[in-house]
Amino acid sequence: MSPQITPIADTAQDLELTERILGPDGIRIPNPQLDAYIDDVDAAQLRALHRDMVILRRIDAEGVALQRQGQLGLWAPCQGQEATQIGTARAIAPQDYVFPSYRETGVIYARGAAPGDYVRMWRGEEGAGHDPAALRVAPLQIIIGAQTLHAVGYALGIKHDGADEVAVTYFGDGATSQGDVNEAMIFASSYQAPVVFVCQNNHWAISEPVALQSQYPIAGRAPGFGIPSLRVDGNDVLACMAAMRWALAHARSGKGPAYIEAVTYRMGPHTTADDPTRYRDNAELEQWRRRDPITRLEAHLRAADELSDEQLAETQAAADDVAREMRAACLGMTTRPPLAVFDGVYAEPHTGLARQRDEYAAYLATFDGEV
Amino acid sequence: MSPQITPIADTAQDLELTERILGPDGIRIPNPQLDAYIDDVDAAQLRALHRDMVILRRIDAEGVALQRQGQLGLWAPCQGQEATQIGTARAIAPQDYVFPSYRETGVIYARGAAPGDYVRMWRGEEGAGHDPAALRVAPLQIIIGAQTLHAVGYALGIKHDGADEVAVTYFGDGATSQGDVNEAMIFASSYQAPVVFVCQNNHWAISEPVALQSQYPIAGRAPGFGIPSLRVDGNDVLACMAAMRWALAHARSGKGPAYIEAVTYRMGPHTTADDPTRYRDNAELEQWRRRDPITRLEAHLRAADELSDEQLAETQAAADDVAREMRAACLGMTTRPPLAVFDGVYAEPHTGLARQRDEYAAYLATFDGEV
Amino acid sequence: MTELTLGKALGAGLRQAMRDDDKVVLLGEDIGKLGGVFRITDGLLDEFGAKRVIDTPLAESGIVGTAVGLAFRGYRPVVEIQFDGFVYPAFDQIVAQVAKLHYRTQGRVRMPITIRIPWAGGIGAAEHHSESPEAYFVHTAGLRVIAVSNPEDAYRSLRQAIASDDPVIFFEPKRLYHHKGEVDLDASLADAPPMGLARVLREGTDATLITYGAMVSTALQAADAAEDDGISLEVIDLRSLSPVDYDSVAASVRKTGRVVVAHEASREAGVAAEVIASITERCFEYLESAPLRVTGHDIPYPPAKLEKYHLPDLDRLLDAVDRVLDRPNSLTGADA
Amino acid sequence: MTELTLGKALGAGLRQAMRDDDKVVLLGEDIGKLGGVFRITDGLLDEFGAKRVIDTPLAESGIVGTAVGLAFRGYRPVVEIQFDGFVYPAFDQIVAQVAKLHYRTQGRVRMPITIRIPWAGGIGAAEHHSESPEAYFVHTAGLRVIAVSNPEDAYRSLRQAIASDDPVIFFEPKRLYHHKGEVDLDASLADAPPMGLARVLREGTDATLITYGAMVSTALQAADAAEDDGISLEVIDLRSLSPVDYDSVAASVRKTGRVVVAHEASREAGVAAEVIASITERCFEYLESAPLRVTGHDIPYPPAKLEKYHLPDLDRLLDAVDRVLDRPNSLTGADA
Ligand SMILES: Cc1ncc(C[n+]2csc(CCOP(=O)(O)OP(=O)(O)O)c2C)c(N)n1
Ligand SMILES: Cc1ncc(C[n+]2csc(CCOP(=O)(O)OP(=O)(O)O)c2C)c(N)n1
Ligand SMILES: [Mg+2]
Ligand SMILES: [Mg+2]
Repeated sequence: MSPQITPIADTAQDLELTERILGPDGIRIPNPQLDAYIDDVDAAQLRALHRDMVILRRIDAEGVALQRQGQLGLWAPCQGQEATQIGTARAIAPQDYVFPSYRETGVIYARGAAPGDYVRMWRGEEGAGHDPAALRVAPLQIIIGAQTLHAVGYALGIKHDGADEVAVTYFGDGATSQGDVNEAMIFASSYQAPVVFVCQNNHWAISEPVALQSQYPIAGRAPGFGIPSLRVDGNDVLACMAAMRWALAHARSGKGPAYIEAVTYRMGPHTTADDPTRYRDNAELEQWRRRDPITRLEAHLRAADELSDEQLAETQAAADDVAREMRAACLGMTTRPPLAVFDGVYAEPHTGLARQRDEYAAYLATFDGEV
Repeated sequence: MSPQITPIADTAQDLELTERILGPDGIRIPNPQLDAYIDDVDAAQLRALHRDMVILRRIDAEGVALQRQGQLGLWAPCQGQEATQIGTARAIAPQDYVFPSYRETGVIYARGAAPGDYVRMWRGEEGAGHDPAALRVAPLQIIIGAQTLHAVGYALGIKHDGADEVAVTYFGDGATSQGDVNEAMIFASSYQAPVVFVCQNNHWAISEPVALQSQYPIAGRAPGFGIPSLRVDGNDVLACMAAMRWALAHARSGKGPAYIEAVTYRMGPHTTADDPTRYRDNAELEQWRRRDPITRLEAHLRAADELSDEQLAETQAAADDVAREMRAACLGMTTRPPLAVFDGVYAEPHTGLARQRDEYAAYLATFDGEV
Repeated sequence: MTELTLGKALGAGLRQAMRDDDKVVLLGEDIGKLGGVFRITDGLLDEFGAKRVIDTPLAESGIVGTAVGLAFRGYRPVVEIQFDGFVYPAFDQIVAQVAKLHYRTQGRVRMPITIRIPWAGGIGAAEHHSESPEAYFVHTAGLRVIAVSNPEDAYRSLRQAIASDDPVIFFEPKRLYHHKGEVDLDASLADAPPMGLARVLREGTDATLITYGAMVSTALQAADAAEDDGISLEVIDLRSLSPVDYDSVAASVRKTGRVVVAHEASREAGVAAEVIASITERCFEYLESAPLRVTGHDIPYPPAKLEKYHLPDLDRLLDAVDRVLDRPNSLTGADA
Repeated sequence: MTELTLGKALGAGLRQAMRDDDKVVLLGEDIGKLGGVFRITDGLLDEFGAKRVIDTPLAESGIVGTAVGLAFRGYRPVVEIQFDGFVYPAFDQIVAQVAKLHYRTQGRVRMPITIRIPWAGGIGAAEHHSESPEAYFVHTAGLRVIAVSNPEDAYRSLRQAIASDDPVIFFEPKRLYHHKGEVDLDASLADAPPMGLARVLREGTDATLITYGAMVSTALQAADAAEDDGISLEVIDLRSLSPVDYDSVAASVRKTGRVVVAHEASREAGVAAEVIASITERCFEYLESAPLRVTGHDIPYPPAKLEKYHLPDLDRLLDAVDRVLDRPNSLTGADA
């Protein structure tokens, strides 16, 4: 049995290449595929993207600080992933609807989150930190991958409504192993639903390196399901935006789903409960620090003389303001009263729960000296 | 946004081609990829394959008949899929272990099933029709796709034991939509486990055409997970055997999983409870009748003057014998006594169930006039 | 009134719900051209088209997850799970998403999803085709659970379930699909009794027999048989398994003082345990004997040839009635 | 005897089981280098290597399905589910495969799989990290269900669960992971009491308080507090939730005649319902008042800031004790 079999496709495809527009040094690289998608992005817009990323990093740092100070139960930092989140989220139209995971602070920021929205869930006040209808963003999802199917269902609704909208879902590299995420690709492809999958490959799923989920580029899976995909440098905000514009345009034009893998890195711990020194090398971290998405765009703007010290200082001040508002909103939160545990379980009256609530109210009343 | 994006891989790859060795007319087609895998197959072996397929078809017909006569609760016919099942199963080594679905009558036949094994489960006598250890075949699986993960776990055990064995799993085109089947590819790839996936694409999942599960060739999914795959003509027993030998050799040599999609057709109903005229065209059926796997091999053997009328008659007689034995085994089965419902729930004593059993025994005893 | 089988009544309920509200969409395996393996959705594809009668890829988690997304968009999805034993792959989406999203969002996101499940045994089916998983959903806060036992109920409750803004797990006793009964197809939902109410099907004074689904008719037969023995049984069809209508149940128990709760599902932490614990809490001083359970054994559903030794039948019900009435029974022996 | 936290005792139990039998392998997310998010498997990768301490891709159905395949091959897999709320994606593999394969094959294929679940609330966690899903598994025939409450129990029961030829769902109260207790690391399993036995932790005469897991210590505190009031409570730690050791439970109830069953899980069709229904069946004539449940409400687990209004605490236990003893309580008012 000697002959070399040529399987259907070579698994070790030439996928190591990620699409790029800005090199790590901030120098622009021509990209014939993507350039046209961002040819309208001028210096002012680049500064706006930069500002977004700086503010996001500040929000993230504030979240960590609030957690360390006991104000939040937990925080899932997104430091390092600013370009992915801002670049893609800024491409999404207002009428689109987003189904994110727990790490998408930058996405709810870009969708117009109020200061308290970032912390309400992590503080343990409510199940969802923001009003989904207001932001057109579903609650941050904790069950890995579950939201990808919701996005597909929503997109099917869009298609049947004939609306000019797209559903977008975010998930991690680890999530790609879940059955749900694969079923989501299958349903999306089968229904040619207008949904964009955004996989943030930040190299880690808690302590597990991405190679445990996939030894091949994740974006290479989508085509097998009939979904075109791009693999982009997730620390290049322009590439992320361009790729997302491509994907959204694809979905919006009725051609069905599209898939983006943004290759980035989680600079912080998985959450504030995690200790990444137990499982990863400092050298790896240092390597990625040199690919910092904010520094990269700064270098680009500085080289073009489009970012002054004053502008930088103003941006930092704006970021501090947002952080201050976030902290104030957090510290100012009041916890709902005990009987609120019964609120919102059902949309309609429920005899069983009404009785439990009454009994619990009677029990609580004993502490008031009332009977 | 005008430029043509070239996604990572073209979804409409050149996958429509299925690998073939025998054309529909039985004429041998040179296949540089696969020929070497069957260069040892002489006329005697071809006749053996033919005989297997004829016997399998006869077993299948007997199953349908027994069901129609009220002897079985249900039967899942495999008519049309004989080449896929015999071709692949005859390539599997005795020490390998198979995890099949409910339709793999041909696989348990090839693994040496006793006459009663075909019907014991369908008759409702036992949960599994055969002894798994005796055939090295897991019980026929009814939960779609669940068995694929079991095969991966078994294969991981093989790898850790350093054994010269492969785990094989069979599943349908519909099954490819299940999360479990996708997770199985992921786990198999991650652990480089010696497992062969055999998807019998028989074009239908009950009433759903394969296009609802996948508008692209199913074999095209595996490479995205790092698993080499082949798409073969599932009505060409030689191609099936050759592809399976390739896949088994790949897995056995430590290179990890391999995947085969055998494109075939379910000629009968989904099960004896199904009425396929409600959802599919007679024309489609007729088209596939012309691709019959047994006729094809017969044509090949006849053209080479390697199959005489006497041989054909002898084969048919052998098939009738097997059917007779199967019927006799079926009719001769006795149902276990009532208290057997409690047997085998647990491997070790269980106080709760022991009490239920005692109470039920006391209850049954009231019908004996005993107390 | 029209005479319909339970299966046809369900189909009529779906049709009416789809006519009443164009946000109602159906999802499931083989529900389109085939009309479902039980033909419940027969004809609906023709009437409403493929945008509203949606054949899905073969993946239950995918189906329910897609329904959740449609609910986010304001649709009212009705999911068909092909058989009871195939709901488990969707368990995570049901328990962690469908049941919790309304609570998670403090009521901002509604999940008016109905999950129909052809249910339970007694039809000689293969493994996984005779499961009684209702207790899993009863134990899951955020869901409502309905089990129907006759065509009229089926028609009304299914429409109510679909109209409800809460998620409903809807159990259809598949062995009754061909049973017939009178249905008022023009009945308006506005006049109907609320979905959560139990129903006293037969009044009696000596003991209360509580059940639901296909066992309701067994219970009625038991009441007939008991009557011949001079025993008067009250029979209650729970209809809603979550919440249980304990007002009706307690009223009956206060009258009879003796209770048998029956179901096909296995016993440990099943619905009967819940009903008995609640009855005991509410009616302890009225109880004259220990409430008893008649259930499937705590075994996986057995092979078809043995299922009759698993499913509670008339005789097992009567034996339990004898026990709660302190009459001779299987445990005391004939001459106790 | 060695003083260990419950978490360390579990780790020691795993280590001992792996030394005793080289077919024992661990599977789970982050159990290798990280030692699990709770560090239960800390050090095991170093001692036993990557073939026996297997980090898995992020997919619970995949993990349990892979364990099933390993069991087919004669291994004894121990699965770690990272948090209670993440077991649901594996529900189908657990309920339809792990629980049923032994029965399906008339005992020919064994499933000696242990599924460890860090469990329940009280740690201020985010959604899905505080679930009490035990009733789902108690209701599933073919499984055994264990819940531990202290280091000594944890060490012994985990080894017993792994050594058992039946599948065991093993609940670890995560809020007790850091609680300390004496453990005899050299104790042999041969001398240990069987895995299924309950334990009377404190003898008493007025009422029996039955619970398991983290609530055992609340129950003991309640017994202390009640004693100050002149009430003598018997406290039982069930330890095995399926099967329940009803001989021990019934012996206590026959003595006290009054019962409170408590757990964090929600109430409808929960474990307390099962225990009360069984007690009523077995001990009806001994009962002096209705057995009561003190449980989490029938709501999804609430946000962390509200969890204290969901979890049964000392005062709720005492209020229920007052109720079963017909003393003034929250429902009668102070002057009843
Ligand atoms: C179903 C489920 N299983 C396990 C977990 C625990 N868990 C939370 S985050 C995480 C890793 C996720 O990794 P990835 O998808 O790469 O996302 P990232 O955290 O890197 O953004 C795990 C295992 C979970 N939340 N849900
Ligand atoms: C989890 C689950 N869902 C649904 C079913 C019902 N069902 C049985 S066979 C089948 C179609 C399977 O199609 P395919 O995988 O193509 O296999 P084939 O029957 O064609 O061999 C379905 C939906 C099932 N058995 N298990
Ligand atoms: Mg990640
Ligand atoms: Mg098929």
